[in-house]
Amino acid sequence: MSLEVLLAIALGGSLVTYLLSGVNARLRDGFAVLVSLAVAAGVASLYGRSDSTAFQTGFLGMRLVLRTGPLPWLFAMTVSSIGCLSVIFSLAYMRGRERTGFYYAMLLLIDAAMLGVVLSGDLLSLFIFWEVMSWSTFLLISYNGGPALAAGMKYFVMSITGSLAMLVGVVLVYATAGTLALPGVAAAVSTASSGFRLAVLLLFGVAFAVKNAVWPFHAWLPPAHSEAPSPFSAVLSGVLIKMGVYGFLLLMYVVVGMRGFLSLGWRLLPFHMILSIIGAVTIIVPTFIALLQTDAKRLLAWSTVAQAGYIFLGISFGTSLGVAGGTLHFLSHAVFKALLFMVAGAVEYRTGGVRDLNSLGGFIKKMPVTFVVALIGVSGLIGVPLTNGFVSKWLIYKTLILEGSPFLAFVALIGTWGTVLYSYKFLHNIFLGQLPRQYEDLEPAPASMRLPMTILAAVVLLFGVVPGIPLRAIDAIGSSFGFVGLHAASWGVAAESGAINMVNIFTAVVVGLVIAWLIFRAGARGVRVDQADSYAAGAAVPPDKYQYSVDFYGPLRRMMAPWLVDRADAFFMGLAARVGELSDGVRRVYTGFVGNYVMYVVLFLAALILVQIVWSPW
Amino acid sequence: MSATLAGRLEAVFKDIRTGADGDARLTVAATPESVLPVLVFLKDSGYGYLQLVSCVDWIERGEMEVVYVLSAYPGGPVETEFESIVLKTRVPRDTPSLDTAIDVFPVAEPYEREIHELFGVHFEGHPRLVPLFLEREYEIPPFRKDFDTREYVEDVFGAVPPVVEESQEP
Amino acid sequence: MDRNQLVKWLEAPAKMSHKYSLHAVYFCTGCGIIEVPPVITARWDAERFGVLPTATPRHANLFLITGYVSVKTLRAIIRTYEQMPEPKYSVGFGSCPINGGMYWDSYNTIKHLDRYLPIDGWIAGCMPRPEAIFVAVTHLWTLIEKDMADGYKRYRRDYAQYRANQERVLGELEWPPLFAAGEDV
Amino acid sequence: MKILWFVISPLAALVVGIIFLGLSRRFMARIQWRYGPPLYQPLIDIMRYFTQKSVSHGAIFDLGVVLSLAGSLVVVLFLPFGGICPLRGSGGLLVILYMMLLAPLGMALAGGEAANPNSSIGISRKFALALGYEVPLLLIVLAVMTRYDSISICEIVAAQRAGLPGIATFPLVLSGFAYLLIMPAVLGLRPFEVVQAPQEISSGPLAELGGRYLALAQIQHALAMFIGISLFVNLMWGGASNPFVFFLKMLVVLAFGLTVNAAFPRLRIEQALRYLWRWPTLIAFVGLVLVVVIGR
Repeated sequence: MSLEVLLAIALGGSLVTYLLSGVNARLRDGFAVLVSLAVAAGVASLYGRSDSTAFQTGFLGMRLVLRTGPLPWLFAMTVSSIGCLSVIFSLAYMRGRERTGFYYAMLLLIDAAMLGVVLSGDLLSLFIFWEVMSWSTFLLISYNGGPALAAGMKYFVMSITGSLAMLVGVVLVYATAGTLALPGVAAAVSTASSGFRLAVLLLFGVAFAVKNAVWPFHAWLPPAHSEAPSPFSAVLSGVLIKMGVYGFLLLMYVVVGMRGFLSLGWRLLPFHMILSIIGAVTIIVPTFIALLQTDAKRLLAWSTVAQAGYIFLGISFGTSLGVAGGTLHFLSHAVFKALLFMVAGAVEYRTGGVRDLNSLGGFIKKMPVTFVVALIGVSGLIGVPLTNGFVSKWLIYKTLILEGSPFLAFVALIGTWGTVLYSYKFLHNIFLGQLPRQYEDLEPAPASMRLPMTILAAVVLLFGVVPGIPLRAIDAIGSSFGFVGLHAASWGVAAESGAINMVNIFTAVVVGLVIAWLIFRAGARGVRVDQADSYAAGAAVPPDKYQYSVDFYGPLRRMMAPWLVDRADAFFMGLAARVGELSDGVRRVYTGFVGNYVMYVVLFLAALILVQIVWSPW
Repeated sequence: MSATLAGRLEAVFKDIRTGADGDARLTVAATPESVLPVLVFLKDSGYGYLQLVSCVDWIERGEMEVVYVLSAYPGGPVETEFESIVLKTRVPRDTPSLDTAIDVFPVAEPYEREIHELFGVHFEGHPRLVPLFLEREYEIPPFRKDFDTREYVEDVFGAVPPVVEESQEP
Repeated sequence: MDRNQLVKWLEAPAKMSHKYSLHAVYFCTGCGIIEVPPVITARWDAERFGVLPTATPRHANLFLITGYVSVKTLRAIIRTYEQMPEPKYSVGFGSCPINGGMYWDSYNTIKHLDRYLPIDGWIAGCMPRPEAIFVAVTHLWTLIEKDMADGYKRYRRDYAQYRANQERVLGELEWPPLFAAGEDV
Repeated sequence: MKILWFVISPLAALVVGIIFLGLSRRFMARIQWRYGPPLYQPLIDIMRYFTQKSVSHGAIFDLGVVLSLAGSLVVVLFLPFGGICPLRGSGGLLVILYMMLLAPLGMALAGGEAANPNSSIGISRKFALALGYEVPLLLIVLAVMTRYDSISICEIVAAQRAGLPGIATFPLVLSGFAYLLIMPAVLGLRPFEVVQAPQEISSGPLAELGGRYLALAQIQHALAMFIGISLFVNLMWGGASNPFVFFLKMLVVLAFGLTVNAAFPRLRIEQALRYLWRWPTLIAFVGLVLVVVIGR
């Protein structure tokens, strides 16, 4: 399957879905799933090929090229598979809602646009698909209206500034390189002066930083993710954020080139180290803000900001292990974060829109499969051994420590412990504890929701136990950038470049579990009791009042609340307010009555005449 | 007009009798209707602390006597003559009813509930006259003199049969 | 005190471990609890014999019902006793649980505790001294040794009668019956 | 030899852990002018828990307790004990740091499923306290790793045994001192016993664990004690040539922990965090800076 046919199917599919929704809903749902499956299969068939075809010549006099290779393939595969799973998930989620035709069309359009971004071989098509992706995301974020519209507006404004910066970058590069095709651009930019390379990095960097929610530009993410419909926020948080990651990888190691990028900056503090520090800052504050959230999806949104910090830290660190770790963490985060958002969506679907962590609890009794899947997702997020999160974070820590920057490693490790705290709060407040009375007749999540979640959970465990599968693809990317290979075997990474031996860890954990299980079986069997038979100092358990989940980390909140002010958000909102006041000022002048304008013209002419009379400059 | 508290009290309220009980305590006997005004008067004259409210069952005279004990916070704004004041009032035993003192002294709420539960005195206007201590219902409130504890114990606790296996002899 | 006889440990480890690890629920049901602190601290040190106070009934196998049992406290005592894992032992402490003691004619106290809960041992005295507790512990050892401390078995076997007596005094209880009728021992 | 090690090390750690528990109870008793139980009292308690038939709140309740014990057992497999250094090529100290969050996570799952607010409060305190002492602990461990430029604990121990033990060398003496400051928190001893506070939250996460569940929790507690102390001895005191010397060194550290345990009342969780994030973190941070500066 060639690239332009693939893109044609994706884009055409979204259009046809919109038309079909008029005909009948079930046909549209089936067609949407079919399209996304076809796209995923098509991308899978591209593995290993690295050809490039011009799909449009003479667009404003330029050749628009599509190309594939190790880097684009990995991102395309993630985009299409998570897009497909989220379409399947939204079958049940969107059933009773209005404008579902628009929803499916937009979802498929966004997947197609992301595919376009990833496969585009020249900067112009990259920019075109980037714009398509931005505004379609805006439309889908503000799907629920009300606060979602405000969140969408904030996202849209920030992504526009990013796109403008990218546009300036494209024009700058075209002015110097004469061509926009990636190989030509790479040749021109990597040999250019360091100032020019820095300019290109900054211009494109702003656009990708907004998308990847790097520290100053993360303000749009929490409201956008929590207001968007859940299946879309799974895509938004799982893959759309990663377009920034793709952009950075492309920018740092293809356009600017590895040698050019790493040599930028001063001897003691190279530019890529500054980026790593920004990445580290992105880890700490959002993790502890996530700790105090009471809305499930907002907690996950802040967690996404923090994990994007890990990825950015890994990528910009510039060693083969670091880039591999960052890329693998992109993959693992895409998997378990999409999974966790789907879990939040399933809970929200069953409880009729309730996402408040203070009023849920005990859902394990009614939604056991969703709990197991959430547990796997959370252990992936934390990085418990035998999950993919562990392998990727381990690579990042390994490179941070071996390259001699223990402070970044300290920040990353503390981020992990913060992740443990807020992910347990997510798990405990929804699934564990006492089941409130109003949820006693809660049914488990529907089958069409459980299927994508179980697939994602299986992937979390599969990539955790056998990290060789993703590592081989990432190794190909690393060597395409010019890094030394990782010698990745199926069980992990070989000794010289950072020994991690999943087989040893796997057997150790299995031995530990077996010994513990045997000890457990040695004891007398316990009687199974329900939640009413719980120790309450001799009293019967009061219904609906025997759950500790409100203000779960109260002492921590009291300690840390003053430091957890999101200054970047405050800065942007302040800026918006200033602009608002400025435009009000202009409105006083620009009143809309024709009389005023005539008066302005006359006054201006009078002023000119006066100047001519007094000073006669001409 | 004598400056002593008793004098002022009798000047204002006609239907009360005051008497000294030692030099530190003043006893005041009032009618059920005048209890609240006296309480307000005493509170204004510095006795702002209602120590307790209790009840006495005068079964021979067929009356229930409700007793309010007031005292002043040491070092209070007004110089108080007595350490504490005992205010008594009598209500008929078969229909014991009295106005609640919660508006003047909110602290009286549990005491009045206790008296209602154990003596059966009804307090008009009390928000929550629900049982305070007792688990079970009693036809005659247990602290009344005509409540025969031994007979009650016999028929409630005596009737609980020992736990005996059918095969074992009792 | 046959704790150091290894032979007994090998023959009946379960019974020996129950004898020398008696963790008492630290639940002050009545006036007798004032005797427990001296028992578990330096003056008498019950920990020498493996007796420790615990916070929850789930950790305990000994239940010291100390002092008079008021009607309201009986509800909590029953609930706590039922939440203790089996095998469990209960000891009535002081004369009030035996036959009502000095509150024999009070409207508000339980007279014969063993009509509501199975009691394995009694300690007479109106607040017996700490030495009496140690004597009781030693007696409990012999009872456990001879398998006579079977209060929890009796509770399971005659639960219907116990439950009936409880409901007779306390009215309707907020938790369902612990065992279905006629549970096996 | 490796297979043998998989079986021996958990048993050895268990025996040492139980001896530590017995010792600490006797040590505390002697300080309070009491005789205290025999040394093997924790063993009797565990045997009694095993024979008791308690309650289970569901599959995750059982799985959580088993996972918690498995987490501690796995960490024990990675820790060198005296001369024996297991699982050399499998990730070293980083994996140990990661495995150490498996046990609290397992106990948290069991406690959460027990649907009892006492255990939920205990778990939120346990995680907050863990966050508290992880900040200085990570600084210390990173200092040691950077100082010996390796992430394998066996190499660190070997390097220390060749030269001076960690705490004696200049930059690491600060880290060692900070480690001693947070040792009671890592072991969960008195000033920081906020997690299983019997009086306040009826022994926290263990509120609903009886019978065999409590037995597993006690074994995990014994192993956690072993892990906390042996991590200190390995990182700061250069391990030991044979297990017996290692055991003696661990006894010294335990004695230090217990004296602190006997002398202090229990802090509130905010006070514990405020303490942990003030002096120990500052000293550990300075230690790390010095190691990085001098090491360069």
